Amino acid sequence: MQFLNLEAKILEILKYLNIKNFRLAKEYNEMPVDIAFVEGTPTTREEVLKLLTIRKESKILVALGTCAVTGGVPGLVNMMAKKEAMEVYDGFPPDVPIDPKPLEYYVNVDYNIYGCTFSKDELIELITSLIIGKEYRDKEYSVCVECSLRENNCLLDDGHLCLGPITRGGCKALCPNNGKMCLGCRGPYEDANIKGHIKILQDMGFTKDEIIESLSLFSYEKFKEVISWLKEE
Amino acid sequence: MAKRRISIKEITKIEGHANLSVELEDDKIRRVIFGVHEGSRYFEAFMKGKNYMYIHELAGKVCGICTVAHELASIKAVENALEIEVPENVERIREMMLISSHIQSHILHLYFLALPDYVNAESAIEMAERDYDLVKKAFRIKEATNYMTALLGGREVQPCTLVPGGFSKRITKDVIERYIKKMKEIYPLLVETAELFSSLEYPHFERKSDYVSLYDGKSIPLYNGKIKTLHMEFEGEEYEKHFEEYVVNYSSAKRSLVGGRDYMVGALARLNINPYLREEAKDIALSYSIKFPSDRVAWINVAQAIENVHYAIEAMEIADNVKEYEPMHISPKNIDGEGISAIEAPRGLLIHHYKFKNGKCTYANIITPTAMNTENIERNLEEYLKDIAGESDEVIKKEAEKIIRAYDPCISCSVHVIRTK
Amino acid sequence: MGVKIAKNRVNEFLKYLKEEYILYAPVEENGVSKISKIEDTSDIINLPYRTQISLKPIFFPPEQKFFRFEKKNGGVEIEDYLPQEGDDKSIIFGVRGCDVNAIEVLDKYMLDEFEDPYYRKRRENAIIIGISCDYPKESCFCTAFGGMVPERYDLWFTDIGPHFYVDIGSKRGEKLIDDKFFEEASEEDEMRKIRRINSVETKINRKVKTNLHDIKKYYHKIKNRADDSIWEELGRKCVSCGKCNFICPTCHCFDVKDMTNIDGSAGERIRVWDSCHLYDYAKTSAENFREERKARVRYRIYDKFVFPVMRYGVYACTGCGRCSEVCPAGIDIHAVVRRLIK
Amino acid sequence: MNNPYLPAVARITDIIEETPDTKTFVISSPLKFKPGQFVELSIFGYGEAPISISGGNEKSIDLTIRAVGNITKKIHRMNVGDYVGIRGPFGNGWPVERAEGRNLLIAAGGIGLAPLKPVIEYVCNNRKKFRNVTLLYGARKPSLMLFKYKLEEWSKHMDVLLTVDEPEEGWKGNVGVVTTLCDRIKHVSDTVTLMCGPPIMMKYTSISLMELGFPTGEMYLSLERNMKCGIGICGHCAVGGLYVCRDGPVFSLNDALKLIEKPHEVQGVID
Ligand SMILES: Cc1cc2nc3c(=O)[nH]c(=O)nc-3n(C[C@H](O)[C@H](O)[C@H](O)COP(=O)(O)OP(=O)(O)OC[C@H]3O[C@@H](n4cnc5c(N)ncnc54)[C@H](O)[C@@H]3O)c2cc1C
Ligand code: SF4
Ligand code: SF4
Ligand code: SF4
Repeated sequence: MQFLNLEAKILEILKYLNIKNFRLAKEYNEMPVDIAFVEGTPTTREEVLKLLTIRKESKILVALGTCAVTGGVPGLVNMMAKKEAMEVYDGFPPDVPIDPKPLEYYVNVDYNIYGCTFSKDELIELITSLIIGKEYRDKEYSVCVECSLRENNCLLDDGHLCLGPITRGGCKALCPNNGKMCLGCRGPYEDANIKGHIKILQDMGFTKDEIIESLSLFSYEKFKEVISWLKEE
Repeated sequence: MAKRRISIKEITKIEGHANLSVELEDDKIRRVIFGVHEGSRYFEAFMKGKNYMYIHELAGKVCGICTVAHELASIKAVENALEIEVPENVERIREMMLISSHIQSHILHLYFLALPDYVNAESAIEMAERDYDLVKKAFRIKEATNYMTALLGGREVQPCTLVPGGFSKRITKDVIERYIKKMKEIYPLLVETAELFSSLEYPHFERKSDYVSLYDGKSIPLYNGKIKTLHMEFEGEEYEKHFEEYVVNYSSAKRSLVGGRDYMVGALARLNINPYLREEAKDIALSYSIKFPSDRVAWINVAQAIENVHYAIEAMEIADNVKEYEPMHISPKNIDGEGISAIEAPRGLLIHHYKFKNGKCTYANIITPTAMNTENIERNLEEYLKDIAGESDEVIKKEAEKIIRAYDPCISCSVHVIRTK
Repeated sequence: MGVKIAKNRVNEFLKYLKEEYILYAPVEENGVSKISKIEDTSDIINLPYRTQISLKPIFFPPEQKFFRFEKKNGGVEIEDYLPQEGDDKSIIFGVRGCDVNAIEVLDKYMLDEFEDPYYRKRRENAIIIGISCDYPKESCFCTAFGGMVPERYDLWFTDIGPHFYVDIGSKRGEKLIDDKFFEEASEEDEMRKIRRINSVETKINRKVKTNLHDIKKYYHKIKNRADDSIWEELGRKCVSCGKCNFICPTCHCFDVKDMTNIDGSAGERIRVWDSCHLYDYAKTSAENFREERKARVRYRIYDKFVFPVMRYGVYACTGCGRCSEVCPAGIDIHAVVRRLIK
Repeated sequence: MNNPYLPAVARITDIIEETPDTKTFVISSPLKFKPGQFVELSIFGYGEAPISISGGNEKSIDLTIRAVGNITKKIHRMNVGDYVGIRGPFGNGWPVERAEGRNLLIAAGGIGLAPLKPVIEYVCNNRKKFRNVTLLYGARKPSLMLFKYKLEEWSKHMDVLLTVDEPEEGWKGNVGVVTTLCDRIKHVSDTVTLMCGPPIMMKYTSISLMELGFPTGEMYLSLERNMKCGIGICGHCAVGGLYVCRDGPVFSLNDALKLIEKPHEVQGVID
C-alpha cells in the first residue's frame, strides 16, 4: 500500500523491475518472482502456508514494515491470554488464530524494511541497491543519531517517554522532528543498550508498567526477554 | 439441472483478502457469498489497559489505508471521553488533513483499482504502458495530497503529530500556505478526474437500499455532525441503539443493519444524504446528466470523483481561515470516562468508542465502513447478478468484481466487527 | 586601552556590519538556541550564556556534499561542489569563550596538519566577535581550562553596565572599530570589565573546583586509568546515542557515503557527521575494534583529554558542558574527569 | 583550491585472477608510491575503500583486492575499460631502507602479501643491498595463495617459506599456521621484520618471533582500520591518538604496543 505512495518513483522503478504479483494493484499475479515484498504477518494457518510458498518461489524475500519485521502492533495480543482476547469478539471468529510473529520466525528473510509505516526512502534505497548490486545494510544506530543531527530539543529532557535511544535509526527521527516522542515503531537495533535506557527512564520517574507498555507497543516480540527481566527486577 | 458455481478465490485490486462465490442453477442465482477471510487482529482486545496517549497511535494501525481517518476518529473519541478541550482551530486543521487523505484515497481507488476495469486493462501497470501520462497524472495528485497530509501530519500515512487536544508540532502560516498552494495546483486535475469518471460507462444496476452518513444540514461534513439515514437522524453516541448486528458463518466479519435494512456508507451515501454539493462539483456531474441522490451502485466511483472537487474547494476555504497553531501542553480533565466519535473515512462512516478508567482504556470498539458495507455489497450483488445470470462465467466474474471494487472495500478493516448490546 | 560601545547602539553596529558581511548571531529556532545566519537583526536573542548549539555547524555542517558524479559517454564526469562554497566574508557575533577555544581546536584537526578545503573556505574569512558570559550554565566548567576569555579573538565584548567594554584582539578586529559607534574606554571601564569577568569566573570556579591547567600532568594521569572500573560502569549506562559527539564543538568525525539515483548512473558523495560511540565506527572487514561499549566510552574521553594532547598539545575539550547537558544517561564529563584525576 | 577529497578518474586496464576471491586490477593511474602505501579506491555510487598498492610502473598501479564487502565485490564484477576513482597515495609505507645492509624477514598472511609485494620486488631488483632475506607466507588453502606465478622467481632471490592451514591435493609443503615456520628462519639477529596479515596472524607471529629472539625494535606491522578519508580528518582509523592513514599504516611493534588503547584494542596486535 505504502508502495503506491512511492508515486512517480514507481514509474521509474518499473523501468528496471517487472512487477509480477501485486494483488492490490494487479489482476494477474504470477509466481515465482525474483523479489517478494511481504507486508504484514500471518495470523491464520493459510497465511503461514502462503508465506512458505512465497519463500519457496522467490529469490529474495523482503519483510516490509514493522508487522513483518517484529510482529508489530498486532503482536501486542501475544501479551494476553488468548481466551481473554477472543472474548472481545464474543468468542468470534471461531478458529483460534495464530500469534503474530516476525516473518523471520517462519522463514528466512533477506532484507528488513523497518517502520510503521515503513520508510519510503529506505525502500528506494533497497531497490536501488538491488538494481545496482550494492549491499544494503541495516542501520546499526539509533533514532537519536538522526534526531541530534537535526539539532532537535531532546524529548527525554522534556520528560517524554521517548524510545529513540534504543530504536533503530533510518526514519530520520520523524516523530521527534514533529515534537512527538519516538514510540519505537522500528524496533530495537542489535547494539541497543536496552537495560541502560530502562534505567534512564526509571530515573526520570516512569514506572515499570509504563516502560513495559511503551516497549511492547510495536515490538513486543523483540522485547519479550527484557520485559520479563524487568517484571522480575 | 445445470448447476454451476463461480468462485473467485481472492479478489484482486482491493485492500485485504476476500473471496466471492456465486452458485447458479439453470441460470438462476441461488446464493451469493462474499466472504472475508482475514485473521482477526484483536485491536479492541489489546487496546485495553493502554494509556489514553497511545490509543490513537494504535488505532492508526488498524488499517494501512485510512490511517488518518482512524487516528482522527480515535483521538476524537479519546478527547470526548476525557473531556479534553479541542480548540476549533485544531478541528479545522484536522479537517484539512482528513480532506487531503480522502482525496488521496479516492485517487488511489479510482485510477489504480477501479479504472482498469473500465478501460480493459489488467492493471494500472498495464495502463501505464498504454497511457503513461494518465498514470502520471494520478501519481501527481497522489503525491500532492500525500504531501499536504504530511505537511500537517508529519508523514502521509500514520500521521505522527496528533496528540489529544491538538498537535505536537507548530503549524505555521507557511505550512498552511503551502497546503493551499498545492491544493490549487492539483485542483484542475481533480476537475479532469471528475470529468473522466463521470464520462465512463457504468453498469446500470440500481437497487433501493438505505444510506448512512454524517449530516449537519448545511454541508457534507467529515469531522462533525449527526448520523443520518434515509429515515432517521441520531447522535453518534446513540449508534448502539440503531445498528443491529449479526453473524454469518462463512465470513470473519460481522454484518449489520440499520432500522432492519442493509445500508451503504461512503461517497455515494454522503452525497445521497447531504444535498449540499458545491456548484462547481454539481455542474460537472450535471453536464454528464449525473444527479444525486441515486441508487446506481457503480456511481460510487463518480461520487468519489465529484466529491474530490467539492472537498478541495472546502479545504481551501478552511485553510484560508485557520490560524497558526502553537503546541501546548494539554492534560485531560478526567481520567475516567466514555467517549464515542463518528467521522467520515474515505470509505464511509467510522465509529470509535472507548471507555477509560484511570487514564487507561477498559473498553474499545471500532466500527469500520467496510464492515457496515459488507451486507449491502452481498445483497446488491445478488440482485445485480440476477440480471446477467445467463452470461458466461467470465462476464459474471468481471461484473461482480466491478461492483465489489466500486465500494473500495477495505477488508482488513472489516474484521473489526460491530458490537452492539 | 580598549574601546566601548553603548548597549543601545549594538544593534545599529550589527546592521552596519551586515551591509558588508554575512552576519551570524545567536537566535532561537524551534526552541533551540544556536548561532545562525541573520536576516533581520531583531531576530538576535540576548542570552546570558552560551547557545545550545555551538559554532561547529557553521564551518562543518552535519551534512556536506563533496561532489557529483555522472556516468556519461562511457566515462565518469565529476563536478566538484567546492567552488560553490561561497567565500563571502562573515562575522560571527555573540560567541562565548568556550566556543572560540573549540574552534581553535577544530582548526588543528581540520587545518593544521591536514587540510579540509570545505572547512577552510568557510573558516578563513570568518571574523569572531565574542562576548563574556553573564553567568554560567549548570554544566559549564570552562574555568578548568583557563576561563571565559579565549586567547584569540577579533573583538571581545564584556558587559559593564550601560556599555560593552570592547577588547581588540586582531588587526581584522581593529578595522571594524568605527567612531560612529565606539568611544574611548576609561581606565575605570577597564577595571569594571576585569571585575566583571573575575566575578563570573569565581562563580563558575566555586562550583567547578577543577583545574586542569597542567596539561602534561593530567594527561598522564588520565592515560594511566585505561583499565579503571569506571569504564565498565559508564559502558553500562551509555546508550550510544552519539548526542555527546554531535553536540561537542570539537568532535569532527564523519562518515562518507555515495547516494545515487535508482540505476546508479549519477549520484553524489556526501559526508555526514559520525560518532565514535556508534557500533559501526571502528568496524573493518577483519573485526570491530571497539565492539564493547565501554571501549567506545573510554575512547571518547581519551580523544578529549589524552590523544589530542599527544598530537597537538591541547585538550579537545573546552568545558562548554554541552555533552553533559545532552547525555540522556546523565554522564557528566566534568565528573568523569574529576574522578580520573583523583 | 586543491581538493583532497576529489578522486582522479582512472581506468581498469587489466585484470588478473589470483584466487577465487582475489583479483589484481591494473589501474591507469601514474602514481609515484613507496612500498606499503595505499590509495583510496572509489567505485562511484558504492563508495571508497583503502587498498594497498601491490605494484606499478610509470603508467599504472596494481591493486590486489579480496572481495569482502560492498566496494570490493563490486570491483570484482567490473571489467577492463571500466572507470574507478583514485586518491592518494597515502600512508607512510614500509621502512625498507632500515633493512639495507641487514637481514630482512617478510611475513605475510592471506591478502597481507599484497602490500608487501612491492617490497619483495624491490628486494629482487636490489638484492645486493640486503643480507639474508626470507619470505614467510601463509594462506588458508593452497588455492588461496596469491602471486603463485611469482613465487618461483622470488625464490631465486630469497628463502621462501610457505604454509597453508588446510592442504589440498598436490600440496607438498608445510601445513599449519605461520608460526609453525618461524623456527626455520635462518637468520635471527639483526633482522628487520615487515609483517602484514589478519590481526590474529600478526599477533601470534610477533609473539613467536619475539620468543625466538628477533629484535622487537625492528619489527614493523601494517594495521588495518576503518577509514573514510585517508587524510587524517574523519577520525575512524585513529588508534591511541595516531592515525593509521597518516602515521601508519606501518607501525613498529613497540609503537603499536604503546599506542594501542588498553585493553580492548589490543586484539589487533598483542595482549
Ligand atoms: C591501509 C589499508 C590497506 C588495505 N589494503 C588492502 C588490499 O590491498 N587489498 C584488500 O583486498 N583489502 C585491503 N584493505 C582492506 C580493505 O580496505 C577492506 O577490505 C575494504 O575497505 C572493504 O570495503 P568494502 O566496501 O568492500 O567492504 P565493506 O562493505 O565495508 O564491508 C567490509 C566487511 O565488513 C562488514 N561490514 C562493514 N560494515 C558493516 C555493517 N554496517 N554491517 C554489517 N557488516 C558490515 C562486511 O560484511 C564485510 O565483511 C586495506 C585496508 C587498509 C586500512
Ligand atoms: S521516531 Fe520512532 S516512532 Fe517515529 S518513525 Fe522513527 S522509529 Fe518510528
Ligand atoms: S567534550 Fe563536552 S564539555 Fe568538552 S567541549 Fe565537548 S561538549 Fe563541551
Ligand atoms: S550522550 Fe551519553 S548516552 Fe549518548 S553516547 Fe554520549 S555518553 Fe553515551
